[in-house]
Amino acid sequence: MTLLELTDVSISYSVDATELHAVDNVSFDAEEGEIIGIVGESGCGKTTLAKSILQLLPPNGRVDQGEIMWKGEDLVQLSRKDLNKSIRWKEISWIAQSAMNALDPVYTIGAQLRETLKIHSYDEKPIDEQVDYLLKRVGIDPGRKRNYPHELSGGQRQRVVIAMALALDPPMIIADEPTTGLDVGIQKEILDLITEIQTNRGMTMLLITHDINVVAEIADRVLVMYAGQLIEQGTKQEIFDDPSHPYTIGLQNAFPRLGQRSRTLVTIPGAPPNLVDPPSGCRFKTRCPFSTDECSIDPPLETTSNGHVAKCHYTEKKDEFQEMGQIPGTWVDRR
Amino acid sequence: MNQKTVYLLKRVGLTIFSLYAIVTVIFFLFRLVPGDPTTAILNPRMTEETRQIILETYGLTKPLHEQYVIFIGNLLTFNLGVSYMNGQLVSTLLFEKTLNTMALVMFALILAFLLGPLIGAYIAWYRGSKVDSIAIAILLTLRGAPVFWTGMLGIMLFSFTLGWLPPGGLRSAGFIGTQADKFLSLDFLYHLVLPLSVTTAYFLSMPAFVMRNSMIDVLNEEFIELCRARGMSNNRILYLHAARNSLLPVLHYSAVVIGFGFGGSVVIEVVFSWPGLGLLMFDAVMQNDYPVAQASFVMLATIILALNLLADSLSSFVDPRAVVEGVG
Amino acid sequence: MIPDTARKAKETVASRISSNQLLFMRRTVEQTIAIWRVFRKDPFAMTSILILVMFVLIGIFAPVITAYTPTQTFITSEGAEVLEPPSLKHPMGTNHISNDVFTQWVWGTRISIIVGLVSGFSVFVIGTTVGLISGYYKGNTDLMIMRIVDILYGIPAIPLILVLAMFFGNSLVNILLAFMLVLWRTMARVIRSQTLSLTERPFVKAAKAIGASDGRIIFLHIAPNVMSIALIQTILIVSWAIALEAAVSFLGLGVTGVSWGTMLQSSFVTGAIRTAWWWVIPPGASITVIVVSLFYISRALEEIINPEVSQHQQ
Amino acid sequence: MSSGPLLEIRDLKKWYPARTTGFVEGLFHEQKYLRAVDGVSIDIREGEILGLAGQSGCGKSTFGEMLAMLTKPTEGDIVYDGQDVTTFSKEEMKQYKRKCQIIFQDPYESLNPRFSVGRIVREPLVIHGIGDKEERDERVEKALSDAGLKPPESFVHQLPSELSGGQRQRVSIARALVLEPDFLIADEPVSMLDVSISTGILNLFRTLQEERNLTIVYISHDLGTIDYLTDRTAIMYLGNIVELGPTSKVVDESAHPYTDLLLSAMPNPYLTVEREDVAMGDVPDAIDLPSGCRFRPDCAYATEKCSRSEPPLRNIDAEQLTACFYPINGKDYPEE
Repeated sequence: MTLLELTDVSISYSVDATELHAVDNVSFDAEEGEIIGIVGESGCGKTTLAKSILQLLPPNGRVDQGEIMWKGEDLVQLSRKDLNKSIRWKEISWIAQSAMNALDPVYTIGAQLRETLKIHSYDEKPIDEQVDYLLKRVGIDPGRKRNYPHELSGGQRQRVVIAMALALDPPMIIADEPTTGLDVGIQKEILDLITEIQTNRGMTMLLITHDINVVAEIADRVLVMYAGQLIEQGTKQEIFDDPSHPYTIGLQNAFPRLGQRSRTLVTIPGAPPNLVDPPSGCRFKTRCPFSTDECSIDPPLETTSNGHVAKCHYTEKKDEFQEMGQIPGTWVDRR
Repeated sequence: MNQKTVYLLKRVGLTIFSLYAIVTVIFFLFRLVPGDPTTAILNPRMTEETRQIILETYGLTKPLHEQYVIFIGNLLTFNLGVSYMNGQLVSTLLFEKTLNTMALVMFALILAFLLGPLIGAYIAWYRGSKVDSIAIAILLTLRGAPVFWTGMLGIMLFSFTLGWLPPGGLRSAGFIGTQADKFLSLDFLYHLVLPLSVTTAYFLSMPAFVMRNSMIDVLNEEFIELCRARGMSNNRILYLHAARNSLLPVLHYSAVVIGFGFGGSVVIEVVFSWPGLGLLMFDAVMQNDYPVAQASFVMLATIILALNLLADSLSSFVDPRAVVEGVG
Repeated sequence: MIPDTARKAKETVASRISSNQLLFMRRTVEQTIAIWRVFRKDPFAMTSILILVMFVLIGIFAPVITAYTPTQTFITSEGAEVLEPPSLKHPMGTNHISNDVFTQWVWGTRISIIVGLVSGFSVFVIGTTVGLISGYYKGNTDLMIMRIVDILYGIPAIPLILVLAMFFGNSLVNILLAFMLVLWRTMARVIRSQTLSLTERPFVKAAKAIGASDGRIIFLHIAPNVMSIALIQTILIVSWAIALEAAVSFLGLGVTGVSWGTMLQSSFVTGAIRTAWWWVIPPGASITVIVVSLFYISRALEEIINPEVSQHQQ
Repeated sequence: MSSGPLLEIRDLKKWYPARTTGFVEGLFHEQKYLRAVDGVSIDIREGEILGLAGQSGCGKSTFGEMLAMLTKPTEGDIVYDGQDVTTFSKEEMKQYKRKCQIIFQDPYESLNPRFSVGRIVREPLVIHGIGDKEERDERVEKALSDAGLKPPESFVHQLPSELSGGQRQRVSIARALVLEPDFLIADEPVSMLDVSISTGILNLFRTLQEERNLTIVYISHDLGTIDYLTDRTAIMYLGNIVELGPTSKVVDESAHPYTDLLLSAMPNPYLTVEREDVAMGDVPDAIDLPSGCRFRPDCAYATEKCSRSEPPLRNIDAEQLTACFYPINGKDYPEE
């Protein structure tokens, strides 16, 4: 059953007099029990897209067009009251990025967990019992519920944030860069915790990250975003072993791989386009080594194999691209 | 000893040290005045009998360091000498006047620190809107206008033109009543209304602005977004989370407001002829009554330091992180 | 290097230098435009600037604006024109000894502006230097300075000035000295906390790593980044100094000669506030207007440094 | 340059007084110390890229800052060109700082926001009084283009706020190159950059080492970039080096259990070496250290001997050293 379905969603921010088009008609859906990895570099719009689902956009941001259907109901049209009452945290919860200040510094972690349960009048179990259960569930000694956030380490704080996301056992969790900024040892712990929770609760999860290794490790399906557009979508296996969009290929050849020292890493020349007035046609054309005149026409989302989709005119030449993409020389700045 | 008590002990130690330093400064100030120190103390108009008391209590003829020891001894035993003006014991004078000042300035400070943050939180939520700009204009004007001038305008309007309120003083002439009655009687409230509202209006804007600014910073924090994601209503976010986090800067800033408050009490009490410490000090300075001037100055400084200490210890309860930041 | 290529290389480098000055001017022009755009967008700040300019002009051209002198008395056949309401001859009426209130008001502007600017500038210099040094050289110097600031915070402003005036008399110099002593504490504390955070920033560490001397780091790296905060604090100090001068002269210990404070003092002492509103309102109103204008300007400058998220939440 | 190593570091220590709760307590209990760097000895060879890896809190950054004499070591000596840098006078220190440069992690914070790029890169020349105005401008432009900012004149007049993260990091590199140093300390230079930009910086380090024989100390928690860029690597744990050797050996035939744990913790889809999935937590703080080997509490192979004495850093083959009695890659010199 499809839980979430986004069609042609476009989002923009109004900064002073200018309009920044952060997301440009993105469509994807999420099946029950799936982990979807949304990967992309800074400024590609992945967090904005995720925030629009729970309508957490800042005051100067708004969804220009498109629908965000959750179990048949369009969240964009919902009033704030209904969102608070029935959707936020009950249906979809959120794991924040920086563990450092995702928790309110002047309340104990126990109080914040209790508050979350109380707002949604949780009554399946006595609230205190559920708080202890949640903390044990993420590997934190319930005795610590009287501690303040600044008395916990980064890793422990992130576990509390995960416990909070589990509080009402929602069908979907959005995790926005859950491991960024954490030490490598704790990153592994948090990823193991997330996968373990997902597997035995069958939860759908949206994982937002810039690190393709993290996505490769735990995601089922992968969405690659660049300059506000969804440029490639497919299963993890398709995206990593058989990428077709040049940007995905370039990204993969830029990531170091342990033990493969001889392979020189690739640098994608230039910089992402300015999204105040985005270029016409393919937004990667100025940086793509394989771009031709045809690329100035906006490429459609072409499907290469079942469900594996890429926004490029030349998806059929992907094998050639993959071959050439590994040679750093192809990526030399042709300006 | 957990960290919080240690933090408080350090703050108490520092406050006592500051007070000691101020007292020493005052001592030297009064002694090292240009010209012969004794003439500065022995005011010519004085009766012979008060002169003897002063010579004996201060031991002015002794060398400086001995005078200093006597001076500190006197201070600690509340033996503050005798007023030139009316020969009364300074300590009794001081006690009574301090109560009057506290009744006015302390009351105004409490009101300001209750109303101010509420107003600040409200306009922070509606920043950038019309409400915000009007409120800022009013607050700035209240803060900008010299408090004695607003006092004068208040007297002109409410006493002389409308005749509703008395132009000054603590109670009507001929009022008799016990010590407690003094502060609880209707007559006292009748006299208190105008000075209190003027003083509160003057103090109000500082906590209001600090609250507004720190609220705006806090509302941009990550955990506020997580509160919204958890489905909290605006009011719950505003008052339970944003406001609570903004109290620390307000308390930290209180040291400035308290200093201003008691410093300003001089002009406030002069305008409303309110018989408090400020007026006492003013009269003492006018008539070169050094013991009274010296004692009231030290008393004011003590009150300010004590209140700063109170604000500091409060801040460690309001915000658990305050202790971690340590002293200084 | 073959001679002509060397010459060509030199020439391009030289031409580029002149463009350096061009670039510098372009950037300063850009910055002033940015500041102007913020001020123009904020009507309150704009009017505040106009008001301040007006008062400064009044202060400078006082003798031209009023024909009379502040202490000139007007005695006519039927007796002195005492406590007269505003009339053509006396736009702001007269006071209890028939001086022209308007003239006193105009001359009073000078004192306030002088006191404000002098205290503002001196506190700026003292407070910033102390703040920079105690923020940069942590350890004992910082501890000592901060203890002194704590002590100063314990001393109320007006009572201290009263005591100083009692001993050293109330000449303009004494008043200014007392103001400086009382007002530098907030500046020092603000600059110190700013300096503390800047010294931890990597670009200061980098300068140290290259071998820059402490002096160079303080005055070339930290000070420029502190100036904007110092400017805002100075504006607030000017407004406090003006208000403080009015209060002190209201208590009769102010500057000799006529100032807004002394006008209010004499109107209060003579009980004229029962009737002579024209004598009481102008001086107090002008102090308020100047202080409020200074506040608005400091708020506008602060907006430039860290723009508030001005949209209000839905 | 002398044939010996560029830098010999002997038993370098940096201890910070642990925050005792109060002045009163400080008198009674003996002063506890946070041993950020606790006796590190290593030779840095000329022209090599030495990796310094470990979790946050293992002391790698403190070690880097001590090399650049930004932090005064508590103990130990740094021998450079035959002299111990820790005993240098102010003037000698200034000369040393010409030879040794450091780059920091945060591209947004390591450049003075009010200086133009040209002025930032020119400052080292001004501080050390090198060349006249003409020569300085030329050297600035050369340094900018060496750092990959081409054409340099289009960058000279820009402010840091007008540049991207990658470009700013290149300005820091240019500032480090302008004095033509002997060695460069890079403290997490790419961890805040997007991957596609950071590879450019890593490749730049490689070309700088090849073209100028520049020695680079590359500090990072990301073993992927360490493995890609460095010739030799030192793995640090709680202030000490637990393993040192050619990067290929340290990664493929790790000797110390902690190195193996660190490598297995990295999310790595292209597993070349099968690693057993082991849980791993925070690094304990370096105040109350366990007796014997520091890694003992978390080590799966710990024996009774490990808790008695602290294993010294010793050779287990010509190039590889480890501080463990039971190297897990089976190699071992007989007890000398």
